[in-house]
Amino acid sequence: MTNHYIDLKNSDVILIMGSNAAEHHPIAFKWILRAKEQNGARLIHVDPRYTRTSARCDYHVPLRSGTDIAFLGGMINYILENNKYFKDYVLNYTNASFIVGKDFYFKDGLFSGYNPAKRKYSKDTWVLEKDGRGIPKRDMTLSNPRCVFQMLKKHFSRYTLDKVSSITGVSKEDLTKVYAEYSATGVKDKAGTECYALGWTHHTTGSQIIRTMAIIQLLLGNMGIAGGGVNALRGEPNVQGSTDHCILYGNLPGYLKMPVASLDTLEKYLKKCTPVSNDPQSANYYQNYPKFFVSFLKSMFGDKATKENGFGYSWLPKMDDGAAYSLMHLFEKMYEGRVKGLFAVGTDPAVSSPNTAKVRKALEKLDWLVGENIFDNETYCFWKGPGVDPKQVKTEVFLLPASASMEKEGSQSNSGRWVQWKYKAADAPGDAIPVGEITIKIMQAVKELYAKEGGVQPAPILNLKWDYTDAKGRFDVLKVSKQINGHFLKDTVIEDKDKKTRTEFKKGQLVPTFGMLHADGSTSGGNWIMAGSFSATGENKMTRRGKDDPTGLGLYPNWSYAWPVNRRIIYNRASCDIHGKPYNPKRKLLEWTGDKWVGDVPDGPWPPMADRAKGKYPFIMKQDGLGALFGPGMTEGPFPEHYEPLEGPLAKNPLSSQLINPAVEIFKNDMNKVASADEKFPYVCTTYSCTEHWCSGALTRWQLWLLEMQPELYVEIGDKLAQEKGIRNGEKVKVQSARGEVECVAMVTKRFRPFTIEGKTVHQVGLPFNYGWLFPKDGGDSTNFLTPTVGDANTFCPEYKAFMVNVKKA
Amino acid sequence: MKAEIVKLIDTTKCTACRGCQVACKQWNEMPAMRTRNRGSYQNPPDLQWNTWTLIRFQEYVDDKGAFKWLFRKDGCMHCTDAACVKVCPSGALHYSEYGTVGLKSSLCIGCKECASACPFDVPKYSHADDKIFKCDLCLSRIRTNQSPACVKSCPTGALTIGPKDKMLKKAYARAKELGGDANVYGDKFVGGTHVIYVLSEKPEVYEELPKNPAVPASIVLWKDILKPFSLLVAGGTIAGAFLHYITHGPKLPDENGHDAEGKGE
Amino acid sequence: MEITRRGFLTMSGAIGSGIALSSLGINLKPTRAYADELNKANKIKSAKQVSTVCCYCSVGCGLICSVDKMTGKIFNIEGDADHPINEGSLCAKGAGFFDLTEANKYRLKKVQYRAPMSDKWEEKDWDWAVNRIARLVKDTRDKGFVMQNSKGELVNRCESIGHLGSSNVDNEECWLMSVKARALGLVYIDHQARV
Amino acid sequence: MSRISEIENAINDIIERRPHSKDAVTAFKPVLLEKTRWKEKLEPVSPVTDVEQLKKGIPVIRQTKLFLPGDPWQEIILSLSSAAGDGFPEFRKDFDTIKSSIRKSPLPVHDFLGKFPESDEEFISEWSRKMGIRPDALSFVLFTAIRTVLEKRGEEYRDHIKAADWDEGYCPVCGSFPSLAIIQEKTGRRKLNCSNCAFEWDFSRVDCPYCGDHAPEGMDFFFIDGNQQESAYVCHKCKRYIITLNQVSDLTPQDREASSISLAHMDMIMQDKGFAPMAFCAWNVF
Repeated sequence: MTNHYIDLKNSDVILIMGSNAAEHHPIAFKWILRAKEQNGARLIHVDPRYTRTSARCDYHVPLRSGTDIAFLGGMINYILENNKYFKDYVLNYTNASFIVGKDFYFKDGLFSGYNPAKRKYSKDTWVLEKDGRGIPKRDMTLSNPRCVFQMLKKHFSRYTLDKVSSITGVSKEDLTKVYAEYSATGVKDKAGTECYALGWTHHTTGSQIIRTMAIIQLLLGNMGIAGGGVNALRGEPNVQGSTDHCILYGNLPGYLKMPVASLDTLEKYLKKCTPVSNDPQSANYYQNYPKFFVSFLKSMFGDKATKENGFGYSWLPKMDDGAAYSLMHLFEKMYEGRVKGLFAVGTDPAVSSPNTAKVRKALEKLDWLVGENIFDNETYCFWKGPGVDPKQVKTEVFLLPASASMEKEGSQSNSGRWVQWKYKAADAPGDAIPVGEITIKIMQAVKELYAKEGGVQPAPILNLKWDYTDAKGRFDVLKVSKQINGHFLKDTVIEDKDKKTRTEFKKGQLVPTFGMLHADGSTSGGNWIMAGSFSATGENKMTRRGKDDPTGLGLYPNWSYAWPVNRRIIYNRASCDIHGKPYNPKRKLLEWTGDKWVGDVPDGPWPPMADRAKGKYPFIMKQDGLGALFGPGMTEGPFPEHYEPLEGPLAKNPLSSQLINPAVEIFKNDMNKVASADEKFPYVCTTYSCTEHWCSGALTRWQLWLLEMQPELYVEIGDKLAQEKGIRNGEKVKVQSARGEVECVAMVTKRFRPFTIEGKTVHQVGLPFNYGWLFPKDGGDSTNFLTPTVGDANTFCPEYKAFMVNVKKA
Repeated sequence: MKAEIVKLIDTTKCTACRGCQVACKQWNEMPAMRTRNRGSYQNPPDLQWNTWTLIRFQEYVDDKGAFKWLFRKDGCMHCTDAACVKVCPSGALHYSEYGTVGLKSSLCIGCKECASACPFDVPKYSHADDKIFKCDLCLSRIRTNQSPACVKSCPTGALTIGPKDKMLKKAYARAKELGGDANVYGDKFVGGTHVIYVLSEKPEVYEELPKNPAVPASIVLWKDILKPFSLLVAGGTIAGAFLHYITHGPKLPDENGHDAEGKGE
Repeated sequence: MEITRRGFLTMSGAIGSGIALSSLGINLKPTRAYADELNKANKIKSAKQVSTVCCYCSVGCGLICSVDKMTGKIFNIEGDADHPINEGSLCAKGAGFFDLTEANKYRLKKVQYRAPMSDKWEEKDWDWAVNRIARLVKDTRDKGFVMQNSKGELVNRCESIGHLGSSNVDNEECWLMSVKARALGLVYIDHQARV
Repeated sequence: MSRISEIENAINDIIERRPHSKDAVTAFKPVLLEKTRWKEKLEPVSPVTDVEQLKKGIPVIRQTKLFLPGDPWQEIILSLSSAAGDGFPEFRKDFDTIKSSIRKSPLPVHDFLGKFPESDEEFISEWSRKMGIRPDALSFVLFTAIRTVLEKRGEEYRDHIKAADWDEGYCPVCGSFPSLAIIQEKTGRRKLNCSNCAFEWDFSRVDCPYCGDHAPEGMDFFFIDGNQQESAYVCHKCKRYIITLNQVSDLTPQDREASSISLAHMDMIMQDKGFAPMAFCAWNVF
């Protein structure tokens, strides 16, 4: 999240879209309700289905799954047409005034540079015009037709109320009501925020939905202020931490880019990854990229990483340029029999991955599978699943018992970036040990095998620093935590010319902030954003329990540690005008007192941007320091555009002739069937979780009091559709998609209502995805038998939220 | 007699997270049963011997056509004038010192009288134990100055408990603040209940919630009129016999033939 | 008994320091008897408080576990009142957090192994399992290792092993898995953040 | 139901639940009830404090005069003496003597307060000699009178202190240490109850009120199996304990002092284990 959970209380309007906060983030919803109690905040819930969140919000607006960009695009159009945007903020803090390169264009759903064969864009026309000194040209009057502001206005002028209503199924009155109420926060003293979750990420256009909201927040001046920002209410306890440490194919810990094959030397890699900005007022903080990357290599290979061998750069695996290795790609390759071994740690892909039938077929082709978890689940028992003959499955399966979270010490990051330390309350039952301990044991054994027998390319394995055990040979969590924070590898003196300070650090001492990491190999840093979680004297800031809150905004600066450098709200310099005076004195997040910032930890020490000599723009991580209305970083275009889901009810996209997201990868094999606008599968379907269960249910289905309240799989069907099909409430039904079928109980409800889409009535149904065949016995199997293998163009996050099904009596 | 305790259920703050259902079973160590999905979030479907509190889900469209999803926490209302206590022959159901209705399971003989008498259909019979069970407002917890398990677990403040007058004042203030059809339910019948609701809709809208519950007429007739009258009569008989003894000495057996049948009560 | 005073203390203990109940003629024998009875019946339990964080959604609510120091077992888990996010309250799943401890009989306790073509689990010990896994990892990596890609660029990739999980483990464990996977040359690395 | 009968109910309830403390609680009952009556009679006074000083940990008593010229010490001591007489028959004679002698010449309470704490024993021994009674009796009545007035004054400062987020282990009103902690059952929040003026303030569950030690894993505690409410939290650094009513709600009105007296057995158990109380009171000195 750009902000954090408690900050929700500071909002005046909270749009909950793509989330069901009351059911899945009840304590976050408590802060949302507190905003209503304390400052009369308006709570708006936009969701295909009426849920408990809708019951407690001011009003609920149903929309068809997969049309979020159309809905939000209409709001951008409304904001620009009615001049609701925050002029001072947009002019100074976004790239609205930049001039788009002359070769860039958008026509009939496609941006310039599209290669239909490869379904990829080449981005060389998505550039901004620069002056002689290499600094982007700017038209501060925002009148030049080629300036980003006017291009944005032209692009979204197509999202008229009629068009958006016809795509989303939302009445024009409801659209205007939401647009008017939310855009009212485009003023100095009002804050609007948005809460989203999987409702937005589970789409082929997921990243662009979130970007559309980011554009809205920039236009209304809601980014970087208390009670503003775009807040992801994420589902897993340490999804933030696991994303920060990047157990993800595309990144190394600290969101460093994974090297690709064409960058065969460290110099080439660093040159490609280190952005350059000639604008003196752009902090362009990623110019320090080499410090972070080299420090990471030193933390991985220790003293084996030397200047001569490029700090071990060659040992790292390289991805093929443009290739992707996400979960869906893994199961494609596994299904083709090219993956022999799998580690499945604390996860249940046999229920939670899309297209379950293909996933379970793929698992059968493994030679071995190592599972580490606290309960058994469908993945580890795939060999005795429904329709599987164990005698035909050759896979060796290991199920290693792991400690649960209260049975081990360590840190966990909530999605407000608070890294909190947990203590060990009790020993795990039986032989269970922490996953960290299992990882150390297995890698240690592999290292010993390679040391004894040699093997293919043993260097990275042998040179890996792996001494994270205590005297008794057990996993030492503090050693790892400090390695993540980073150390000085030799006596170092740090001088600060402005503050005229000179501090000395001894070899082996902890690095107090990532500003002090070096690119010459004299420092190690397992994850640069976590540098500073320990003080130079070794105090573990993650254990802090300070209750003071001087700003009164609920920042709690001395409670645990928030990366980066304990900053609680990101881009908080944007909460002040260019002279550093807070836009909203009533909610003062930050203020420039002439020589320093007071309040939250500022986004960098530099003075406000009005100081032409030393001042910096607020968005310090961006190359040009300003919020990106024009965002060339995205795969499918610098401006968001509505495309229909891979499998939708319409044969033609009402806005352009591009039916689906042109940059989405299509997986072709016999089990990846798709049936769009097909009368065999006439109803839009979405999936979600329920309050009593959590994610795949692999933890909660084993708890009988929770199971008693939600015992088995059900499908929620609108009462109009149920009448049409003669389905009675509580009756067993079959839900079928082009890929598979599930049997479940019909829940006839008024909370799903038919939509009128392009003049046609379209029904929508929905199922939870928390059930699996292993337990309870007849509680229903994975809903993902229905879902397609397709993912977001940027992140490959699967499209669980919109596909087509049929429903019939069992 | 201590200060009367009242539990307030503010249905307008409830998000049906059902933490109270789990907390009740955890504290009273009641086993979970294997349930089916009958087409509703509401599960188990009704109060039962091992389910003393239950969130009822109800989809409702008001007269102006607005859709609402109503959640109501069902369970014993702890009436001041309790039909179940009136009919309970063994004293298992009794008034506690806080005015609530306590239940001593050991004394229960499983006669199920209370189950048919209760205007709210709360007491539930268990075949295995041959006893009835119902919420006793965690009498054991209240006596050690703890709030009931459900109140402790409620994350949204929908459930609160305290002295009767304070909670009534709070309920009426909340109803006024909500406006519209919001009303307070429970203090107007059966002598006032020790569990009161703040409802967003009129009472008759809610399923399984009687419009004006009362102790069944038959019980009133039997328990409040006939029984005292019969005691009076019995008293009179004994007084008469005693008077006779004093004035006429002991009654000789053959004085009048119909002694053998004895008097019906 | 010496009273150490600290900082701004101006008033010593209440109701007169140095006055004992017994000196006021109060019979303390029943209290003493009760105390001794509790000791004899081993009713005095010693326990510790341990603060932890909930393992369900990402709000990061604080919890306090009360642990019996004799048996080492957790006997109560409640919301952490000092935690600024949840202020002591918990949602339905958080309140049921106790059911994830070893009080839940379905918790995995033993290393289990399924041999090829077998239809049941067998119990094994850690050493056997770790060595067997290490053997499989090495053989699979060596057999399927890709030094150069089709264009002849050095890639050091092991495409025949995948790594899934997890966002339900601690940061330190995530970093170890991330670094281990890269040292082995794995590229198929993902977890729940993707889904 | 009046405040007095509520408190009486609470005290009777405690005697019923903890029969082993019957003698001690019954002895104090008249004094506790008399104190409650006085707290209703004494007229409130408007609080005068500086939030900044409170934030720095300076208690109210160091900022302003808590005792006022108009305080009716004479009447308070007279009524407390007779109440004490009812409670402690062995000392009835002494308490009656106090009543008769101060009727002749009132006790100069203000001098006593001025000399406190340096020469409190001197004042007590001098005046108990003059009255020919045991010093314990005079000390008991005098401190109970002071506590009565302090308890009343403390109630006015409640909101002021809440605003200052007081996070010290000693009392924000009178600077004494707590003799009882209450862990609220709903939120798990810990409140400390002052041994000297019964003021209650929020305090972290993890730190030690006495020595401020921030044990990362929180304070250990002892409890009675089957009756987890009766517990005592201990600090291994300063070897102090604080009796704690664990997991209680304020459902029915309570008298904290009566509860403390009724938990004297916990004091005995903890002192046997080598811990010392954070504050010395009549009922925890054996």
